[in-house]
Parts: sequence; C-alpha cells; structure tokens
Amino acid sequence: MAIRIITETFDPGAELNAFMAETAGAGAVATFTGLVRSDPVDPITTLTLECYPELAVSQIGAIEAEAVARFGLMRATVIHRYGTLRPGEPIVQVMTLASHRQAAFDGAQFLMDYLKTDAPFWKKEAAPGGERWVEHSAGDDRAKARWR
Amino acid sequence: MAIRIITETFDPGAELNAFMAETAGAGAVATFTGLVRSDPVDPITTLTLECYPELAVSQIGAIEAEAVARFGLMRATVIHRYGTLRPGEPIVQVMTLASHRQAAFDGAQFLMDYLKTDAPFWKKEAAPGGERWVEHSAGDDRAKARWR
Amino acid sequence: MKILYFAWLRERLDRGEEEVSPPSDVKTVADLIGWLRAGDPVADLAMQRPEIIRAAIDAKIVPHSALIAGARIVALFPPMTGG
Amino acid sequence: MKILYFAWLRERLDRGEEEVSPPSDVKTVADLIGWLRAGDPVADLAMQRPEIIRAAIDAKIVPHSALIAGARIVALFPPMTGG
Repeated sequence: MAIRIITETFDPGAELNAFMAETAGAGAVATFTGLVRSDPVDPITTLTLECYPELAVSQIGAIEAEAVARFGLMRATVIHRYGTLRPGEPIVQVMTLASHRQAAFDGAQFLMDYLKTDAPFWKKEAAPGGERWVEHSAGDDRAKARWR
Repeated sequence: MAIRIITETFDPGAELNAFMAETAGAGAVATFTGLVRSDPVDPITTLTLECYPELAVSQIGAIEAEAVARFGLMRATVIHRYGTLRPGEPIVQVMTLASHRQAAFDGAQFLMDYLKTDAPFWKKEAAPGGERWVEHSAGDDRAKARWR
Repeated sequence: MKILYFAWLRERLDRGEEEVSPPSDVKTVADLIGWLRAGDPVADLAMQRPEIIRAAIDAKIVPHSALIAGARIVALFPPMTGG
Repeated sequence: MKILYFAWLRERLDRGEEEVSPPSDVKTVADLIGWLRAGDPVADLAMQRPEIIRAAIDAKIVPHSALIAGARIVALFPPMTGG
C-alpha cells in the first residue's frame, strides 16, 4: 500500500511501470487516471485543488486498507495532487494488483468512488468568466453508496 | 480506436502515456494490464498463446466499436500479444478514454470480458510437469453475460 | 484549540485558521459551530447551513455530535470534491 | 476450400491446415465437421464433441448452421481463452 499526496506533476506511465515492477506472480493490474477536464465549449484555464494533507493521509490510508481487505488486493497505490493544475494534467491515479481482473477492477472503482466523497480535497475552477468551487455531486454519493 | 496484435513485448507505461497524449479535453482514463500469472506453489515456466490474427483483428474491431458506442468512449485501444511469454510479462492491455470515470471503467471491463471469450487466442501453460491447454472458463462466460 | 477552515468556508471567513477558547458548555462540534456563529456575523452567514459543514478532530472525520474535549485541531470544511 | 485448425484441435489432428473438396451435399459447418469425421478416425476422435468446436468462415465467427458455399477459408477451433 502506498499513498502520495503531492503538488508537483507525475508521469502516469512511469508510475504504472514502477507499480508493476513487483507483481509477485499476480496477473491483473487496473489503473485509473483522472485528468483535468476542459469542455471545448466552456473551457477552464486552471483547476486548483485545496487539500488538508494530514487528513488526506489518514482518510486515504483507511480507504486503501478497506479496498485491500475487501477485494483481496495484493497491492494498491493512490497518487493525488493538489495545487494549481492546467487542463490535461493528471490529478489522480489509482493502481490495484490482484490475481484476477474483477478484483483489480472492483478495487480501483471502489478507491475512486471513495476518493470522490471522502478525501479532503476541494476543487476550484478558474475560467475566463471567473472562479467557482466545484459542487459536491449527488452522483458521487450514489456511486459510493453501491459499495455498502 | 486502435488494435495491435503483436508477438514482441510492449511497455505498459509507455503505451498509457502515448494513449493519453491526445486526451482532447476528456478527463478519465481506465487501463487494464494482464500479466502472465504464476502461482508460487505451482509455477509455470512459459505461457504460449496461439492466435488466428485475421479473426482477432475483425473480432476485436467489432468489440471495440461496440464498447465505444455503448459507453460513449472517446477512444479505446487494445494491445494483445501472442507467442511464448514468461511469468510477469504483459499479455494484454486495454485503455479507454471518456469524460467520466464510470464510462471509462465500464468500457475497459466490457472489453476485457469480451476478449476473454470472443478473441481467437488459445493459452497453453508449460510447467516442470508438462504442458496443458488452459480451459475455457464458465466464469468468463458469466462475466460476459452480464453485459447483455 | 486551533480551528482550520477549508475551501469556500475559508474564503467566506477570510481566514484559514484561528485559535479559540470556547467556554466549558461548548461540548460538541455542533456546539462549537453554534458558538462560532453566535460570536461573529460573518461566521454566522458562512455557516448558515451547518448540516453541510463537515468536521475533523485531530485529522479524523467526526460527526457533529463528537465531543471536542481534548481536541488540539478541529477542522471545518464543505463536502469534499476529490478524485 | 482451406480448413484451419487451432490449439488442441490442431495438435490432435497433427496439422494446422488442409485443402479439402467436400461433395455438394456438405452444405453447412455441421455437415463439414461430420464429413471430416467420417473420412478420418483421428478427426472423428478429435471432434467427438462437435458442440464445443467453434467455427469461422473467412475470418468471421459463424454458427454450425452457416452455409459453407463460396467459403475460401473455414477455421475450426476450441473455445477461446484470450485476454
């Protein structure tokens, strides 16, 4: 298990390769990479993530431990950035290692669903017309609820 | 959409980065990487995949087109190897790009479930005790059936 | 006791943290939010919907019913939007 | 007409392909499998459970009821184990 809460950017492919360097006989790796999205019709200039790092480490640590136990993962890594990011930059990456593909996929989806609602980050979009805080999504609450 | 049926190995991280180089405003990338598994208790020495390449291209092309249409993916890539592989080597990688994470995850799972049952590859394991063809899995049929 | 504020709550209050010494009848997070609002019209407006404010005590998420006795750091923030 | 065999079917028959000229009453894939089995004890044994044999005509998967008229390449193989 590993958690990295960072401000600098990261290299998604290099992270995947580093994660896979120790596969220990396991056969399935699921990766999710979240990028700063920008609607061509309504573009943003930057996305700023505010973070409470101490709480992020404890919350993500708990989420990872639950994912590992629940899906029998052999390993899981979460990388999450904060600070000011531009469109196309990676925000988050989760990687899971399991013997079989369903466990790897389920673990990665579980981690993402919980990060969306339970990890102490707050997103603010800056666009030519001004700034706005991204609102908490009811859809994200529903996505998390399916794991109960 | 892209399909690569190859015998040489590939670099999972470099493939992910190449896939993400053109994200065109989309925010979610799901990746699945399948590696040659080896049980420490009952190890294999090699895994040989036999392939019917012409049929693989037409079958995987049809599966990709269905995934793109069904989940609204912006892009999908499937890389599948054949030939003789050693434990830990990558066999397969699927990557999906979408605006939102659920579509990316669903598209990648759909592709993997269909590859398992509908792509013309046949696996043979070699172990110290001899060789055996991997049997078609009823679990894989059930995994595919959930998408109907 | 230190209080941390995040995101739009921090912006509306125009401060990211402050030291406070609530009286002894302020026992829970809910009491603390009420006491902060009572003492400051800006805080009163910023937390006018206390049910959407989340709380953590010493880097652990807690409900509004949690006791604040012994807490070193109480964090108050809007719903999270990570991932 | 060329026939391709894959995986354990190829191994049991000890050949990956062959040219055949079935008579005109061999109309479907099922007929073709029956005709191949009738002409060769090794093929008869290898395809003794025809229901598990999959077929493709000119690189397109087809059911056993598919007509083989006009086919250039018919492939016969066990259930696939890709991914």
